[in-house]
Amino acid sequence: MIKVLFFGPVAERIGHHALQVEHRPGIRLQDVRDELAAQYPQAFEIVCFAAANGEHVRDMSLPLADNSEVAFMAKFSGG
Amino acid sequence: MIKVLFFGPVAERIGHHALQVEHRPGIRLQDVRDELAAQYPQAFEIVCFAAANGEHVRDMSLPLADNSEVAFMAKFSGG
Amino acid sequence: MKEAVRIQQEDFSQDEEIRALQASSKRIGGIATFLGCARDFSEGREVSEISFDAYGSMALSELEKLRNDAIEKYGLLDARIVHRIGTVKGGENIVFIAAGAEHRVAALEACRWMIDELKQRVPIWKKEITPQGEAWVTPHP
Amino acid sequence: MKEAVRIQQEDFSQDEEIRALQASSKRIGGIATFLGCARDFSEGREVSEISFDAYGSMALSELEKLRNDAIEKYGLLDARIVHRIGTVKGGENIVFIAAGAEHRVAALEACRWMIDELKQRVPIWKKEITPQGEAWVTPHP
Repeated sequence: MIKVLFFGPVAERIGHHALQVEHRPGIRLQDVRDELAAQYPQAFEIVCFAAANGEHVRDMSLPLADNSEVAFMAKFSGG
Repeated sequence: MIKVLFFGPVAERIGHHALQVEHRPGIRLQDVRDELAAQYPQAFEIVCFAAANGEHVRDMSLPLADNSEVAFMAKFSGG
Repeated sequence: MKEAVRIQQEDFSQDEEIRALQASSKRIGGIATFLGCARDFSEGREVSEISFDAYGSMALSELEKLRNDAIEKYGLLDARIVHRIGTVKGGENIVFIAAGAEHRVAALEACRWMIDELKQRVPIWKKEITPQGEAWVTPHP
Repeated sequence: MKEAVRIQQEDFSQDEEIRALQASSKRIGGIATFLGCARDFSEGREVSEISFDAYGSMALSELEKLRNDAIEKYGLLDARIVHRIGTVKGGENIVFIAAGAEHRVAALEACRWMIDELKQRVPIWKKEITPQGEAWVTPHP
């Protein structure tokens, strides 16, 4: 399983703070994003950043191991 | 009388925090400076700024009224 | 002594943070700080409170990286960052950043760099609660 | 409430100064501060204490002008400046500047401008007292 986290405005649009996506060999961050964006287009409109296992990820072709934790995040507004 | 004030390193070199200079009609800040600089050349080596009645003065030709308070000051080092 | 980088619900004392910073080195000649507060008015709307959501573990590790980067980049003697989460009322404190260096320029520049970077890097989101309703804040570019 | 601009022998509390600043307006979104401290080491010499001389009346009026100029130039909501005189030991506080504005950039820029200008404009002199003797500080250009 891949655990997908949402926060703030994205969580509000999705209606959940976390979802699970089935892991399959070769799955990449972009695949997870595409799958969820199709289900939650309104939430993904405001997604700007992705993280895997607590680290910023810029290259969406990153392969994901089983039990990875990923997050799709809106622009930050802390401070 | 014109009251002349000294502070910090200038006061230390002069040996006083204040001196008096006789007022005479037409006396200018430059006259007071020249007179004292002749008496205390070591102190005036480090004088960078002058003030009259608590205000910075850049134009040394400023005429001084009787009972003026002037100061000849080294570079500031507060803060 | 409290940790130099924290995310917490409760308010903080600037005197306490500054004392902790000063205790780290007697060579500190300048400490620059930035305190972000909840305004009671934003973009023409009254704001009664601000509520924060954060990706807690990532936010903390990003803040720790940010502190280390600032210490290295500006040659700081020490730095501290505290960010509140949960609910903060108008006029209350949100974030505190302090940078201590031998000379003032490094402290002032590092403080400014840290608050600018924090806003870019750290996964925290704020929602403004007004008498007319709630809205997540969209940062300006 | 203490005056917004002061020259005093005794130490000050940053929390108290910040509270006074925050009390002036609930529109303050950012407060930048600078704290100058006595280092126990300067230009390779150990410093046990620093002693200050000031042209008191002129220094105070220059600090008041400086505060007013900063408020006008940067559109601040409030600002405070406290400078100690007399004798300050290594590690102790010397000067505190705080600038409060609606947004952080104005607060940060005003704070930096005020400490830079203070050093140029305000008639205060410091003498470093070391185990080897005393020396008036010559500021670098």
